[in-house]
Amino acid sequence: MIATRETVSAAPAAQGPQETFVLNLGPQHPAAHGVLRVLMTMEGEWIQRAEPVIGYIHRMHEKMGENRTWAKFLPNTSRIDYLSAMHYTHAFVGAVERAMKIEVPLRAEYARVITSELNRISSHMVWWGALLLDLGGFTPILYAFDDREKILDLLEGLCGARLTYCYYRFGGLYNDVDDEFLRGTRDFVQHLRPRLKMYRDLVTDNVILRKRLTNIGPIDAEMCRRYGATGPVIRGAGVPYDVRRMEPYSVYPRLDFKVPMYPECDSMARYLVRMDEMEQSLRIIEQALDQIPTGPFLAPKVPRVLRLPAGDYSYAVEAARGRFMVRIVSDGKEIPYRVRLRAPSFSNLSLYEEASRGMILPDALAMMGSLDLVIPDIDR
Amino acid sequence: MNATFPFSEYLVTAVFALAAGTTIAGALIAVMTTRIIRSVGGLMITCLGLAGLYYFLHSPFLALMEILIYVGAVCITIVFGVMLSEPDEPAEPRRLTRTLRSAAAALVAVLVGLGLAYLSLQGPWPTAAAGAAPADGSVAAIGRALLTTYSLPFELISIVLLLAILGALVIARGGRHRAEPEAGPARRPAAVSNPGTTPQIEPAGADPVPELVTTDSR
Amino acid sequence: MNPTLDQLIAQFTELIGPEAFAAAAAPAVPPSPPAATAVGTTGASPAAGGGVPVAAAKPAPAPAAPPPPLQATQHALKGYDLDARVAPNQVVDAARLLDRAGFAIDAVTGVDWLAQEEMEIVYDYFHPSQSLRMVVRTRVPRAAPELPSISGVFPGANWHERETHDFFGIRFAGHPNLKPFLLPEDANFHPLRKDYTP
Amino acid sequence: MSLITAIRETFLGFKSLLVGLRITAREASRPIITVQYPRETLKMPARFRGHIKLVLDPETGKPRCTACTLCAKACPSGCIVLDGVKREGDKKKSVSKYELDFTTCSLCGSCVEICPSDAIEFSKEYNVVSLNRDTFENMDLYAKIEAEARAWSAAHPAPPAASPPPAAAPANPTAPASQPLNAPAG
Amino acid sequence: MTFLSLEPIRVLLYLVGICAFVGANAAYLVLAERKGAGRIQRRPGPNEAGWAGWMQPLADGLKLLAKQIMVPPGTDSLLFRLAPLLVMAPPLMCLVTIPFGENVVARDLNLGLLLVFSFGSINVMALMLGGWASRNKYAIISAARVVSQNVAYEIPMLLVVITLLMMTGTMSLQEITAQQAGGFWHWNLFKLWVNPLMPVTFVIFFTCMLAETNRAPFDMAEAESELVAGAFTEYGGMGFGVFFMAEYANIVVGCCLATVLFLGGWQSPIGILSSGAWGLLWFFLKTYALILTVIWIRWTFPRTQFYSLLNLSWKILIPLSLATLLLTGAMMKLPLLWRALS
Amino acid sequence: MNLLELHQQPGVYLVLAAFLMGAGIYGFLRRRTLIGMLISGEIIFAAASLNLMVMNRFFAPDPAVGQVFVLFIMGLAAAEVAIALSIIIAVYRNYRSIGSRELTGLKG
Repeated sequence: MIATRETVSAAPAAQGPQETFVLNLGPQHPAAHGVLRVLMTMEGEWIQRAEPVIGYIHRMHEKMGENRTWAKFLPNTSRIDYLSAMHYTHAFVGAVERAMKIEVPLRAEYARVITSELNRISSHMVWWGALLLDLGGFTPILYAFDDREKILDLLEGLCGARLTYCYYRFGGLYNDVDDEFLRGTRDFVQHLRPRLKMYRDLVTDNVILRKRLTNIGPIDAEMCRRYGATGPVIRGAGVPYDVRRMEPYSVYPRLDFKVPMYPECDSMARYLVRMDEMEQSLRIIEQALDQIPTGPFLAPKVPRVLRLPAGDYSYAVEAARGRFMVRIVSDGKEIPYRVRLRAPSFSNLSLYEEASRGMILPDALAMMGSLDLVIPDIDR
Repeated sequence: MNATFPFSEYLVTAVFALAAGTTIAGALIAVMTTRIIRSVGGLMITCLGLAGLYYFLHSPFLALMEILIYVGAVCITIVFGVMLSEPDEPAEPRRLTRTLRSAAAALVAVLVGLGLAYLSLQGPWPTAAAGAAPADGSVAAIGRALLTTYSLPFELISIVLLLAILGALVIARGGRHRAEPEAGPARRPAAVSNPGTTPQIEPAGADPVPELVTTDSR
Repeated sequence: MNPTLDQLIAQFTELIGPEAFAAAAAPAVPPSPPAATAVGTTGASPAAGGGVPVAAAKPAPAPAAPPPPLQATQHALKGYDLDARVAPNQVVDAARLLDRAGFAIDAVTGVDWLAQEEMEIVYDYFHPSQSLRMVVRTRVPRAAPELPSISGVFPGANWHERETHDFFGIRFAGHPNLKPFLLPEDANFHPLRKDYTP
Repeated sequence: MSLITAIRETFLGFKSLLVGLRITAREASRPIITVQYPRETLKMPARFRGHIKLVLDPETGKPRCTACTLCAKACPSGCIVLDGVKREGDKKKSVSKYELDFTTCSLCGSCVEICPSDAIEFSKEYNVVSLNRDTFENMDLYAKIEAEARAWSAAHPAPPAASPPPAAAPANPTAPASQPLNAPAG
Repeated sequence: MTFLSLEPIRVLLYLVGICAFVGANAAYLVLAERKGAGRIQRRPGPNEAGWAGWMQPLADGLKLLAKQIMVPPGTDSLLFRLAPLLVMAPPLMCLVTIPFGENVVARDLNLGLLLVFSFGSINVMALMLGGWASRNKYAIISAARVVSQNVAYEIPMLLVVITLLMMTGTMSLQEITAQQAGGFWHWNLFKLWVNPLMPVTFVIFFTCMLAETNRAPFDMAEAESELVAGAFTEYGGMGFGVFFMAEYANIVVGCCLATVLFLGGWQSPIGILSSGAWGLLWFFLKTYALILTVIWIRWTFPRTQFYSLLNLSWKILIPLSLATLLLTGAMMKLPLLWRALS
Repeated sequence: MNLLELHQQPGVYLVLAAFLMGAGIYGFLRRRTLIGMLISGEIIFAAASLNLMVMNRFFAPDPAVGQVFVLFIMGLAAAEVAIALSIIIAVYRNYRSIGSRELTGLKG
């Protein structure tokens, strides 16, 4: 796609003594993860205006939701944000369960928490590696993928898929968590702790990375609020907003964890939030492993063909990138009347235009990396 | 450098011809082309050829300095200037004027060049040192000369350079600052608040805020 | 900055105005907040164009007895705490009110009620430092769906409104840039309308 | 003061670089962890979800599938097309055609979950490759199960009641070669 | 001045040898880089072509050669074609004067060091012209960066070299090597009793060398996550290949220079066995150790930000190198002063 | 004149210098941008330097004097380029052009 006339002229054109030019960053660019295009009006290396242009892999998931049954939409949910598929399925399943008033067995809830948190760690690892890739460090992504493989192996052994799990079912799980998985998860927790320390020594403490991220890309709490940015972005702005705490779901209220928060509002704060979140996720997993009861993994008497009572219901979860909300509207039929997917990356990216104004290109890309964008999540 | 140049005569002549040819070609490119960036390239080529000629004039030090200063500094500075101002030759409105202008310039140049060449070939040069054991163009001699006979000009040159740096800074920056107020959008983020300040919707007082972990940033 | 549910209810009651409450013929319980939490289950959805009891009795076109314009709902049952139904010209005021109360924009979306010839626009808000979720909804006629944009209040709504315009063809007056967003640049269709066929 | 801080920060920064170098050096001395794919292959876990396949009843050597089409109905992307015939002597219908459009299959497992007779399961093939697009668009699972059934009957030579000759079954004549898929390497 | 003097033949042979050396280095350093990256990242790296991947450079080269050289429309085609030539020439020239062994040097100029630096400065011009001629926004940004970066780092590098020259008193690389004979404690890096600041000088030199050769963490010119491929974005096939080779050739030159200036060149670390082939062995051991360090650094650190890179040069390295220059001068003159006073 | 002795003939160098001078003058007159004129000026400098070197090599009793002068010329040229370019950039900022014809508005 070429810059259209309007988009170019919408930018403050070259008037007055300063000269600008338009840089078309993407849709194929090494730093635009996936097919994101950013139309940058630059003055030298300074960004005057960076307008994200999205929709290149729009798949109209919401329309798909309207032409198939509730159960048939389930696989779609793990394909919106393929890096945190568990959370997305959780939200959809949760919304339907909320409408149907299905009581989910405790074992299934704990299993959901464990798998969700594993998924969060794996998602953060991809982010970590990709951020470092954006910053020009190639090695960390492979270390992260080494550890992430272990998570994927665990989840593959559990539900048979490595990325698009589709593991949760209305009222429970696809299949039971076996002992092998629980043991493997315990081993993994032990394995990851020293690795996280290694990450810290190799990257977090590195002076170059500190210089690249500290005081770069300030996004304050007010901006987060006005744009609806959530997740590590808002927690890096000093607001301890976490759906697991604010609108508790599943068995999170029974678990003891901290919400990492840094008040610096810069890219480093967002970075540190995610790094701390990995440790907190490990804590959560350990507790859940200790507490997980035996019992059924699927609620009894879940009808095969669901007819939700008319009305609208929403369910929000804390996905790896922030607040993911499913809003479903039912008219009492067996297919949804409306499925609305509120994607965190969408809101997080929408503040990019304002936040990147006046930055220079490398910093703006570092900030984009610290937002942890997943383009299919934005485009849906 | 040893006085007896180690190549055989033919090679020497060939290399000399190469150096001279490079100089001529570079100069021609520099003045004939319309694209200014090629012109800079021509200047660079001229300097490379000139360095070769200096070598033949028994001054390798000057040859290397020519490359270091002209190619490494002057040309690059000029290219930088070109990048900042994109000055391709404006097209002459009428063809006739262009031709006339070029012809006049060429005439003057040819006259001057021929005159100088004629003079230099006819001039009664003292032939004292010609062909004799060539002067030692070593660094030591230059250094000694610079620090004894020519120490005052040497110091003056350094002062000139310093002043040039300062002057260039003043002029270039001054333009920028003057241009700033009417520049339109702010260069520096106006919307971005100070990252150090406390956020505005920090949970007030006794809110049901869970325990926070604010690990100090290492 | 951290409003209680009662304060919100009071403010919204004022915003919506008594006429709307009067119009809601049902024995709704307008401003007595905490007791009304049970409403959420029985009153069901205003969105569904007549909840469980009403829909059976009334034919679609005119929801004769609309549910009360302001309902406190149980979060555990609906996923939000307060549900306000405002007139289309009140959404900006509602957004300002919520902005002052420290809410953050969550999502803006539409629902196409084909049978009632209406488009519903739903604004979700969450509070960053408090467990409080708020839904503001309004309806516009399907033939001419237009209402003011709240992107002046919440810049984050800009993208959501563009998306809603893409999908439903709802025009947001005062929106700076209603170009196709997720759809192709030359798209002139609105896929989430119920009568859309590809 | 600020000079001391600056020097200290410079020193610490330099130290952090050395720490980083030490870590990469340590990692470099450890064995490689990647699997050299064509030479080494992975063993898929028991619950691995590959493409689906029909299951042979180990008792009778026939497909378990009764062509009830529940799987086709449960499939979100409608990628299963199957048909059954009632063969003489059988009480129930049995499958006579089972095609999977693997290009649209999302491996969600709904079909396996819903199958009342456990007649479908996931294969463990993870490196399905072909030069022919048709291999995936019309993945003929019935042809495969036929081949398996033949192998079964070859391995269980004629018990008292001779099993119906599988060749007589109305196999899809236009189906591609029965083994278009690579075996899981080895 | 005999017509059949062996000297021209010798020099020609050296030129051919240097070209071959640069070519082989460029090819196999790419392999070494990929293998090294693989080791650090715990994967084998290229291992299919030939035994353990030894034929990989050949395969890469063939691929690059087979590609069409495209000159995109809108470029300044003359400069576009000229730039790869210009970028390859300087490292070849620089290697002429590097002493690889006791008697292995193409031409031992007494201004060898100056030659290396003057030809090294052409490199910038080539990248800049290539970037400019591409008519690509990324390439132009990259070209501007290359220039600011190289100008910024040439200064501390020259200052450091001047410091060294004050100690050695000669610009002939062979003589500098000869001065460092007799065990590693005679190397300039460890001549702490002459100048205790030598390690600092070496670190500055090495940093500047990384920056001058556009190596990570200072690879501003081709910061692939920002500028796609920087100045080479529009180059394909062998055009790109030549830039790539020149990059490695520059690294080789830089590391050779560092070896000669600081690590004693072909002098053995134990004081004996530096003559003949041994000298070559020591020289290449040291040089390749440095090159491996360069590779190691690349795969460990993220890229610096451009402005902090310039700050590093202008605010830290230049003052530091100036300080070392002054201190070294003072230290060298101190004995004289002492003698004069006493 | 022996062709093989070409590089030892001062006349050759002098003619070359004269050619450079002519080229420089031609460029200086023909160019209509400041940078183009600057480049032509550099070529004139080069001609002068070459002349000085020839004098030094063939005619001067003191071996260093010409070289020292050429060094001075280089230093001056560097300074001149720096200043000239900063002026050019400043002019460009204010006039959006560095064509010498458009700069009639410059006043002392």
